[in-house]
Amino acid sequence: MGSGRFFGGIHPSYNKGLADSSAIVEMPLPERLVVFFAQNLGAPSQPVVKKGDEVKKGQVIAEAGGFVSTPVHAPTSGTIDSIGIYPSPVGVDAPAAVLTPDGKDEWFEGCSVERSSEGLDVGQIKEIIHDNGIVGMGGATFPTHVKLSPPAGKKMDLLVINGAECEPYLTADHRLMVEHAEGILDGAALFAAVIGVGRVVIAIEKNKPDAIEVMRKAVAGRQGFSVEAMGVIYPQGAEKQLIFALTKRKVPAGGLPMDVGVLVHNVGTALAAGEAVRYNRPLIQRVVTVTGSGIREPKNILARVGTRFEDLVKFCGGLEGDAAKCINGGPMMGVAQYSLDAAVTKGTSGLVILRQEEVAQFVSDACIRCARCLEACPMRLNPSALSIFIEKMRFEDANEYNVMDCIECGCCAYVCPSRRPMVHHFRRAKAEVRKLQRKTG
Amino acid sequence: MEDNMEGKTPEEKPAAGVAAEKPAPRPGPMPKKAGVGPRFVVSSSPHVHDGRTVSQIMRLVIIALAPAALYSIYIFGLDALRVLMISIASAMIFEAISQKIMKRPVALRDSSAVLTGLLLAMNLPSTSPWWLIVVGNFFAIVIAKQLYGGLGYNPFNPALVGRVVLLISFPVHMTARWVTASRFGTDAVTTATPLSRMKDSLATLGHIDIAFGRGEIFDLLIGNRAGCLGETSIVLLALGGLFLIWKRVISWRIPVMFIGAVWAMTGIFHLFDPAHYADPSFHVITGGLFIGAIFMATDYVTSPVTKKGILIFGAGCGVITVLIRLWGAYPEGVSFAILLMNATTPLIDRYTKPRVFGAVDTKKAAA
Amino acid sequence: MPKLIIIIISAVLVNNFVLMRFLGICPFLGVSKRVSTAAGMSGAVLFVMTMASVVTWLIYHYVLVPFGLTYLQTVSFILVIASLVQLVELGLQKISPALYKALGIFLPLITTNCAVLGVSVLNIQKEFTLIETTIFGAGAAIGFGVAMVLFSGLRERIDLCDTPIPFRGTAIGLVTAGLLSLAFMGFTGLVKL
Amino acid sequence: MLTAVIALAALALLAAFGLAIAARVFAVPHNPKADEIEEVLPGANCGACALPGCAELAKRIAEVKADIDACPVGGESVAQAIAVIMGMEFEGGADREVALVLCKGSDQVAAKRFFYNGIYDCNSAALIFGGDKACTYGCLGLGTCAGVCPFGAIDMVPGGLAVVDPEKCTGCTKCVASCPKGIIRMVPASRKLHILCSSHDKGGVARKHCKVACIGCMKCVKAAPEGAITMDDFLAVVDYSFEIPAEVAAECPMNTIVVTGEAAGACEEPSAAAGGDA
Repeated sequence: MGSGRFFGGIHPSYNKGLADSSAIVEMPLPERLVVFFAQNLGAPSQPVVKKGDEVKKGQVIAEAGGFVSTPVHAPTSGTIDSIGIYPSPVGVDAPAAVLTPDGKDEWFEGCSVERSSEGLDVGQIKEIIHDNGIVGMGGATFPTHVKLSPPAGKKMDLLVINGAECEPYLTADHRLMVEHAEGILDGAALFAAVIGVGRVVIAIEKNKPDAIEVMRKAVAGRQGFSVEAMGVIYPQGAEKQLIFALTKRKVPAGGLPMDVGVLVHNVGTALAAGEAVRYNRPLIQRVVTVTGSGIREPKNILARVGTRFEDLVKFCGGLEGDAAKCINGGPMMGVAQYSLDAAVTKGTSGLVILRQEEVAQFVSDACIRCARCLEACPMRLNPSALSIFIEKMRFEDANEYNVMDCIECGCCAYVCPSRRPMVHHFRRAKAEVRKLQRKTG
Repeated sequence: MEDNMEGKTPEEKPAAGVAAEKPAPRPGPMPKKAGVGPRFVVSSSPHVHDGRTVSQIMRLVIIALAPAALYSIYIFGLDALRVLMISIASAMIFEAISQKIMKRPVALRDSSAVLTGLLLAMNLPSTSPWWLIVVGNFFAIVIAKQLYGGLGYNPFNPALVGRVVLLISFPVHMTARWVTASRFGTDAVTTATPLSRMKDSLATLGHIDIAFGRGEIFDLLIGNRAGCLGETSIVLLALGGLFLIWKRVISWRIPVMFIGAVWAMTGIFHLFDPAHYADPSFHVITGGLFIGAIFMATDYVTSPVTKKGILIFGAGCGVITVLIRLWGAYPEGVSFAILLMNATTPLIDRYTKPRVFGAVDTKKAAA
Repeated sequence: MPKLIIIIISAVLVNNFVLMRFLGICPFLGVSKRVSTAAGMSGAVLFVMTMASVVTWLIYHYVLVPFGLTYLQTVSFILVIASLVQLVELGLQKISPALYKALGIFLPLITTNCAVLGVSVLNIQKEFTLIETTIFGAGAAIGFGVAMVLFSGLRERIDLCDTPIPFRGTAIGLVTAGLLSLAFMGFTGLVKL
Repeated sequence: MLTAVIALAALALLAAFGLAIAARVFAVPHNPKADEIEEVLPGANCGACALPGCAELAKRIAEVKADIDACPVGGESVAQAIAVIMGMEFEGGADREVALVLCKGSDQVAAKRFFYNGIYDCNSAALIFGGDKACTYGCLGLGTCAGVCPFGAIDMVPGGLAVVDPEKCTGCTKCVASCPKGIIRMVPASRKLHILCSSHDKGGVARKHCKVACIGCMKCVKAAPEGAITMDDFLAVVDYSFEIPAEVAAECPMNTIVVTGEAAGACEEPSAAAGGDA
């Protein structure tokens, strides 16, 4: 176990050295915070505050909009200045509340009080995780309580805590593992108890030896826990690939990890969930790696949800002259931003600023069929044929060539010598195929 | 009905996204000038790239071919240099002219035309008159490549199309005027290539009559024999191939399958009837097998993309080569074999679609 | 037996009806836009060609020759082929309406497909026996099918190409057909028949 | 001679007999009217009738499952011809409708938010923050509608803006469905005055994004006949059931209103830097 490999994958230049040795620093409260109401995958949360409202730190400002949804909490105490549409870091413009901190940073009553998790039953734990707005913090922001509620009949036997962090540049999870090993393991133990599995694996890529060492020491006393050092290859952290590399189980196309009895959670999620249960502390801050050659002083920052990228950049010494691209998340799967007005959400694992010469520029030359993308694709698709079909608007053909199984990891575009915008093509095709499927029912 | 729709859209109205019809390169790369317009460039992920470009790949192939090309000048003298120069120059001129006429950006910098010209020259005898080379390059660049839309779209290997057109249209120039090694043009001797000598002896004597001792093997390996410019030096071609495999430009699959299939098939026949079928090693190191297997069959554009498909492609090339060499009218079958397999590439790709990760289970679930 | 193998190789590769003898070009260009229709057409031609070979051979040897009517060869052969094509058309319309639609006018046009008449006449010219005739007819049809399917695969790919507008469609198709037959020239002399 | 005739006749008879049997065995019901109707249909297979292709529509019409004027592309003349085939009366149809792109903001006048680097296609571009234009309602100008138009009726003017040629437009509505911004609208061909903007932004914002945006000043509303132009969320919208005098266009301070036939969609200020004020 552990030495397994998945198909395809690439070896990008990781550039993790920029920030992987700088300890997490807490950022002072900025002058204003922009808190998006929709911060999870699934149904958007419904705002419950209006302009002029006074809120306390940890107070709910948006309630869950359904089962697959979580509440959003105020990141500090202050006044709701306005509610409007802001550029959300995930690639759309979305409604958000602008919060002006009053500087007191007072907790809402009942929040952040230490208590014992003894005696809580599974339902109560899930409720606490839901109420504190815990979502997957690797970037997908899928509500954690949903992941912990498998449909009846699904038997799980393994919990994987994903510390692979295969995205280049990002070091948030790395620092978290080095500095908060115990907290992560507490959270993991909680998850294991909720879904009733005895085996917990912490999967870490080998390029983080200090994290592996710290975690190995931390799991020493815990029953059923182990640390696996994974090969350094992108996308090692993608759920399906990680599970295959660990267990040789193949998650069926279109299926979920639970179909093969595995549950995967990010290290950040584990830590947040553990704290939520132990202290009743809502998810209002997270570690964000602000890095890249376009930033003066790369840092790992503990930032409030709602911190504008502008403030993060300022805290890190500002932009270098020819910074050309600002990415929410890592450079492989992150979303390029057009403005620093966007703000940290629960899924913001990093802010990568790249200089002009590092930025991949797509030019859409003809595919020369070199087949490098076929070798790189971890889902074993034929990106070459797919992109040609999509270029000619032949979405049915693209569907036949399984475009819906694309995980948008970006390996194909990374290796394409013609600089074709592969992932962009596939996202387009997925939208079209979904439209077609809806039409035909 | 479907046919109708398929046919009409592309013919009458170019689909959106076709490079040629862009009014201006608006959403292209970010301008170099700073401070004009918006600050950030926004695109879909991923935002980094491994840096390899098409022209880089082409240059690597040219570098890999260079030793064999230089060696051909050493063997065949300045005549070889003349052939090389004319071929490369005419390829580039044809490329530039046709791209101008088609109102496309002239993309000589991607070096693909240079490579085509070089490959075609390597496939010509050193005695080729200049017009032969120009005609060959016209077919290679204009007919086989640019008419289809240029690099990336040609279904047949351009250099091979050029060679085969010449072979069929001007057989005398292409097959009868061989000279052997002359070391810079001194005492050139007109002889036949080893493969055509074999074929002739089979026809006249009823059995093959080729000497195959250690000396001959050595001569064949270093290219001390009659043949096209680039096909003679097996050692240098093989080194070029290893260089390309090491640089991860080509995979080992096509050359190994191609040469392996030739060796295996001729070997079987040799075992049964050595009087009529030559030694497999003779077949492997004569003719254009190495340059074909390493530099022509591995052409990205005209070979399959799937792993399984590549294996089939390589083996198919080998089998057809042997068919033509042993029983066909032409002494050498490598070019025809590759062209024929080029034609099967779309079908091979279609029927060797890789199975998606985890696909087995979906089929079960759907059933 | 070896002669039968030689006949097949000759008909499929060396003297491929489409690419070497240039017979049956009309459906070759007309219904080769998709591999599926090309394969369907090849099936129809396989049926018509084999049946026509057999029936015309029988008619020639048992009707025309005994009655001294060999000058009626062409007329009677066309009659047979036309009826066979009608039969295929009727059958196909019932069995696979989609394919019937896709083939369109090219299905009845098999009648005037010189490949079918060509194979019948060649059978007589080359003085084949009935078995050889059957094999040659089927072989010729397989050769036609091989060319069709290869060509349709190429055309599907060319469809996705950035061909200059004046060359889109049939023009580039003809260029491709030319290059394909160039490649088939390699089989010259493979067998002598 | 006689033998020849007899032999051929016998052969033909035999074949005819065989075919007669086959015709019985493989009989398929067939409506000859459908073929005739398919002949008169335009044959573009554009799908404007919401059926997969002209042949399908022809079949439906022949079976009286679709109206004789169900083809919006063919218009009156085709409906007339079909009426003859079906032996029905055709009493003329509604006014011909043509597509109109409700945006005037080419790169010369509309600001950009960022450098878009990606696929040259509007639907793809719209996936990323809804496109690079500062105005989120504006034409992205990458020509997707021009690409889908089966009749070549849409031109892309330099600077990235789609303009429909009403003469060539047949009203098939393919472009309407293809536009990710939904700013192509079908309007009666006889109407000449149009408001070429789709922005629901407030006046100030709209003005900042685009020099020819509707800022919701209501001047046109007041100048036009009662109810002919209405305000919808800071955007003036034309009700095409009214005839609006051409003078109303002069009221617009932003030059948003055009009267077709008078250089619609042309850009007056090509010197203005694009995207400078984002």
